[in-house]
Order: sequence, then structure tokens, then C-alpha cells
Amino acid sequence: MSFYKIILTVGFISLFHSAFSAAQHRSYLRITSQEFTTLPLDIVIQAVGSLFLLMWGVLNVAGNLREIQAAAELNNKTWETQKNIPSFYIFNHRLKAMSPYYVPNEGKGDLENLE
Amino acid sequence: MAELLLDPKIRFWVFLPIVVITFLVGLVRHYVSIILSSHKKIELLQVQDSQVMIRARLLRENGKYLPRQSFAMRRHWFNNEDTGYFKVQKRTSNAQNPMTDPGMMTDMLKGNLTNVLPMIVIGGWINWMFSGFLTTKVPFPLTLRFKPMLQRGVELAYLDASWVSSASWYFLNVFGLRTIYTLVLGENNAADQSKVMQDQMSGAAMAMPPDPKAAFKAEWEALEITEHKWALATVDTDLLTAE
Amino acid sequence: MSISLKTVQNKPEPVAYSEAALRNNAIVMEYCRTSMAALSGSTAGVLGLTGLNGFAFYMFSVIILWAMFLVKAGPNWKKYYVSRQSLLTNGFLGALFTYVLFWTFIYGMVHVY
Amino acid sequence: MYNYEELSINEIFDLLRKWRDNNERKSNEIMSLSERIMDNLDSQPNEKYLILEQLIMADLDCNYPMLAAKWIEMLDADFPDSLRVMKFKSMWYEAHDNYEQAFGILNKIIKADEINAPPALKRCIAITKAMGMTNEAITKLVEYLNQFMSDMEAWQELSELYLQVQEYSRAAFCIEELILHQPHNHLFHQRLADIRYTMGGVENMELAKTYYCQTLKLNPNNMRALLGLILAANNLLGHYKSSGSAKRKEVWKLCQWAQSEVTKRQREAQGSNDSALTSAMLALTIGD
Repeated sequence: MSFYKIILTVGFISLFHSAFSAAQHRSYLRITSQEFTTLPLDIVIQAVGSLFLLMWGVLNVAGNLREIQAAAELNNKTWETQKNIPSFYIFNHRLKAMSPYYVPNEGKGDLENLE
Repeated sequence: MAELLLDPKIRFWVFLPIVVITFLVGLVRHYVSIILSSHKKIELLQVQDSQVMIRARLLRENGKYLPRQSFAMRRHWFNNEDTGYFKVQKRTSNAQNPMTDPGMMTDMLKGNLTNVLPMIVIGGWINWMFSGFLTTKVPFPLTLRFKPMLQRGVELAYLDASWVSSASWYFLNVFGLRTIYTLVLGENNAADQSKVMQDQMSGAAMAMPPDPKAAFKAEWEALEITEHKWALATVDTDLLTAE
Repeated sequence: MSISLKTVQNKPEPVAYSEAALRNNAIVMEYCRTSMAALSGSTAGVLGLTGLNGFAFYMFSVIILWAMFLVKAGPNWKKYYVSRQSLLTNGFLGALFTYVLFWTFIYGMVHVY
Repeated sequence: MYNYEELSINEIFDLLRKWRDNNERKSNEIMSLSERIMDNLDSQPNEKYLILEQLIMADLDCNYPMLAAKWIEMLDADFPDSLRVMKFKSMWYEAHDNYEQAFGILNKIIKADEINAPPALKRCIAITKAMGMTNEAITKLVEYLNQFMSDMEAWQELSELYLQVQEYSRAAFCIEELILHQPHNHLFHQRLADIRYTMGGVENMELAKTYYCQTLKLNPNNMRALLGLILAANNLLGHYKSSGSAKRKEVWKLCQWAQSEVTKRQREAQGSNDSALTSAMLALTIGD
């Protein structure tokens, strides 16, 4: 689990906890029949703090921004890369011979015999 | 007016269940619609037409990067009176009546099945199951006009407009959770993996004009009046002056 | 990858933006904006804000998110966004709806009963 | 460039993504990483199948048919009737020089779904190319482009094929088509200039000069375009000897500018090389 996901989890738990505290505070006020004015300061701070934590986490979890200028990506490319098209790959090339599974073509042997 | 006091049990047996039910139904609906969705059958000719249109549009927009001769050659190929593509290719206009096309009909039916039906069924069920509760209060004052919207099923003339009834709470959820679905399900990519494996070409053809004949004519006209302005005429001096 | 042309005023040369990158950024921003609306709505509910206070809190969190975006992009934000204003105003109302829903929801859960 | 042993698994997946997005043919590198990739494949549920495909391509490219067969079977198990997996099967036969079988499968794919046939059609063309029948491949590709006119890959491939048979003006036409699609890609401008330069003649040389300039405007770091500009300008100077002096002057200026640019680049490169070399030497002495 990445660092920011941990931050998100912590933020959620903290926000949930502050919500729970606020609900408790409300029911306490109701039982003691006091008027609700504002929440205790610690709950407010906890709620707002966890909001910031969450937003920061979300911003980093959401993914990276990419440079939008078309040239930014293209300028680092070379023609050798641009030329490469996977749809048109052919496998009948010399790298084949480097593989341990390579079976030399018999036709070639015949050619040598001819000479 | 006096503050209403709601039974806390309403919170856990009405208020929360409605949110959860709406959310889960939305998820289920999403996956059902994926299962039911059929690939729109498109014809090869339509794909071809759309690609021609793209090419003609690009020629209009970016033709200035080509030498005059190359531009003229391409326009000739598209627009020539006798041999031009837009002149030679005859397309019939096929603006179809959706009612006569059985494929279209089933599509519409499926759309109804996944969108409207669950809303009516679940809405009706919620109305029946949780009828007559006040569930919550919106945290801001509202005018009386909102009463019929927010207090469906609770006809109390003197109730403050910011109270929300259970049925209305359901509808608020239906509309408000939409953005959350995109968050949870990702930008319509829930079934992406299996879709990727089918090699969709349809994307290009989706932007296809319904009536190729008219589209061809419009493109022909647009191309006809396009003037070639060689964008690279001064590029060498630009390069020198930029230093 | 296709490329769209958008002419920027005060500049003779049209600037070309890569459409794929634009879309990617838009998705990221949309994700952040929706999350921000939901989260700040929940927080407003927890705090028990009512009336105009709640809407002011929404404005506040929108601006905070905007500032976070700018900080994330660093000094050369031009590399990533077309304009700073649209970053602030895009999807303002759509996110407001989400915000109000979550605000009402959490407010109901915490403060009404 | 990279030390593949030391990369963390996340870095490997990032690298794979980069290669995939940029169409880089890093078959050998992917091969050497394949064991670690397979061990951690399940950590990337979103990209799992794309990575598998990448592996198959790399294995086939390096002629490791056993491995490729294994991955194809894995794909086949998850997507039993997928045309895309069938395409890989045909590629497997192709790698074994069993072109008959490969064509058979591809034809089946094309028949099954006409709209989504392009990948299979492209494979057919590639096989024709692999068999050494360039002219047939060109015919097929032209036929294909008649139907799918805005397929950039195909235009690019067609231009390469035309170059092989030395049909330069046709190759230039294809590259022009690519410029229409991506007018901001400096590589296409550079390529067109290359072709025009090869064709020769005053008119083509002027075009080559213009397109090299455009390339440099889009990307000032394109060394090949700089050198090409010098060559084209020099060539033009020879042509202009007799004709109007204004034109000649301009080309001469351009030539001078390009040469000074090149010298600047060379000096920069030398500078950085020197420091790298000295630091390497220093490291050696300390090692001793």
C-alpha cells in the first residue's frame, strides 16, 4: 500500500471519528437540554484537519498530470521509435539466430554444397 | 416554529438504508447495462465513409503544411467533377425511422429496462416500504416552492420547507450520486479489460454522419472554397530571425 | 494520438495540445473535484454548518483545491493546464450538487437526530 | 541505459507502459525482465492483459516460441473466443515460418468481423512483407488504405515499403498524409525532407530545405535536421550559382546559421563528454 493510500485511510478514520464525536456531543446537549451553538473547538479542528489530509491524499492518488503541449512528448522521440509499428512487426529477421531455439535453415546448406 | 425531534431509529432504519440501497442499485444497474449492451452493428461502408470524412477535414485544416501542388492534387482527388471521390461515390441517404428498425427497437427497450424500470420499481418499493417518514432536514432555508419536491408523501401544510421526506430523499440520492458512480467505477472503464480484447474499431465510426450523402456534399463544398495558404513560406527567415 | 489545434489569443502561433494528455488531465481533475465535493460536503455536515456558511465553506474548499493544483503543478503550470481560470470554474455547479447531497446526508446523520 | 537487475517492480511496469505507449521495440529487454514481470503480474490488474500481449510480442520477436505459447494459452483461457487472441496464434505460426497456417487463421478473423478486421489485415500485409514480396505487400496495403483512409500506421508503413522499391514520390505522398494528421510532429517533417533531398533537383531541394527548417522550428534539438539543412543548403548553393542573387544570399545565410548551430552543439556535447570522462577516470584511480 502506498504512502498516500495510508494517508487517505487515516483521513477517513479521523473524519469518521470527528463525525461520531459531533453526534455524541449533539445527543449529550439534547439529554442535558442545552441549546446548540457551536461544536467544541477540538472537533472542528479535527474535522477540518482531516479534510485537508484527505484532499492532499486524493490529489496525489488521482494520478499524474501529463504535459499538454504536443511538442513536449514528441520532441523526445526519434525517428527510430516513430518508425516502429507493432502491427507490422515481422519475425523473420536476424535476431532469430540469437535464440537457443533457432534451427538453421536447411536451404542454406544446400547452397553451400552447390559451390 | 418549534424544532421537530426525530426518533433516532429513523436514522438507522430509514435514512441510511435509502442511501445504501440507491447506491447499490446504481452499481447493479451499471453492471446489468454492461451485460445487456449490444454492439451497434455498423457496416464497413460506414467506417470507410467516416474515415474519408476525417481525411477531407484534415486536408482542410492542415493542408497549409503541404506544398501547393500536393494540396491541389489531394483536392482534385476528392472534388474533381468527373473522377473526384465525393462525386463518384454515390451514397443513399439512409435516415432511418427508429420504429421500423427492430435492432433499434430492442436497443431502446434495453435502455428503458436498465434506466427507467429500476427507478420506478425501486422508487415504488421505497415509497411503500418507507412511506410517511420525515428523514432529514436540509441545512439551508428553502422557500415554500420546494415543498412538493422535498416532501413527497408528507402533506403537512405548516411544516418548514427544509424537511425532507423519505421518498424525496430517495430521488435526491438518485440524482446526486451520479457523479459518485464515475468516481467509484472509474471513467466508464468498468468492463474495459474485456472490451479491449475485442479490438474495437467502432470508435472512429461512432462520429459518423447519419446521412453520408448530405455530409459528402457539405464536405465537398467546404473543400471547394478552401484556399491554400502555404504555412511554411517564411519558415527559413523565421528561423534566422528567432536567433 | 490525435492533436487538436487551439488558437491562443495574443500569440501569432497556434499552440498545439496533445489531446490524450488533455483528456488525461481532465480526468484527473474531475476525479479530484468530485472527491473534494464529497469530502468537503461531509466535513460541512460534521461541522453542522447551515445556510450561507455552508456555501461559503464550499467556495473555500474549491479555492483550496485550486491552490493545491497550482502547488502540485509547480511554477510552470502552463505545461499542464490551458488556463488557471478554467481550472477554478470548470464543473463548479456539478460539484456543488454533490457537495449539497453529502452535506445534507452527514448533517442529517450527525445533527438532526 | 538501465540496469535491469536493480529496478524495482513498479519501475519495471512504468518502463513497460512507456515502451508500450511509444511503440518501442525493446523485445530483448522485455525478455530479460519477463520472469520478474510474471511473478508480479497480478499486482497490475488493469494492465495485465496488455502486458501479456507485450510479452508475447517480445518472445516471438526473440524467437522463444515456447514462452509465447504459454502466454497465448493464458490469454486463451481467459478469452476463449477472442479474435485478438486468435491474431496472436497466427503470429505464433508466423514466427515458425508457417505462413499457410497463419494466413488461414487471419482469414478466419477477417471473415468473422469485417469492421474490426484492420489488425488482422495488417498482419496479412506484414506476412507478405516477411515472405519478401514487397510489391504484393504494397498492393495489399493500398487496397487496405482505400477502406481505412485515416490509418496513420498504414500510411507510414506504405511509405517505408515505397522507399524499399525506390518509389520516392509516392513515399513522399504518404508522409504528407502523415503531416496532415499530425502537423506538429517534427519527425514527419524531417522524414519528408529526407525523402525530398533523396529525390534531388532544385524544386525538391527547396522543399527539403523548407521542411528541415520547419522541423527545426518545431524541435530545435533535431540534429539530423540541422545536418540535413546544411546538406540541402549546400546543394542549393550549387544550383543557384547562375540565378538570382537574393535567393542565393538567403540560402547562404541559412547555411551559415546551421553550421554555427552544429558547431555549438558539438562543443556542448564535447564539454559534457569531457567531464563525464574525467570523472570516470577519477573513479578509476580511486578504485586502484
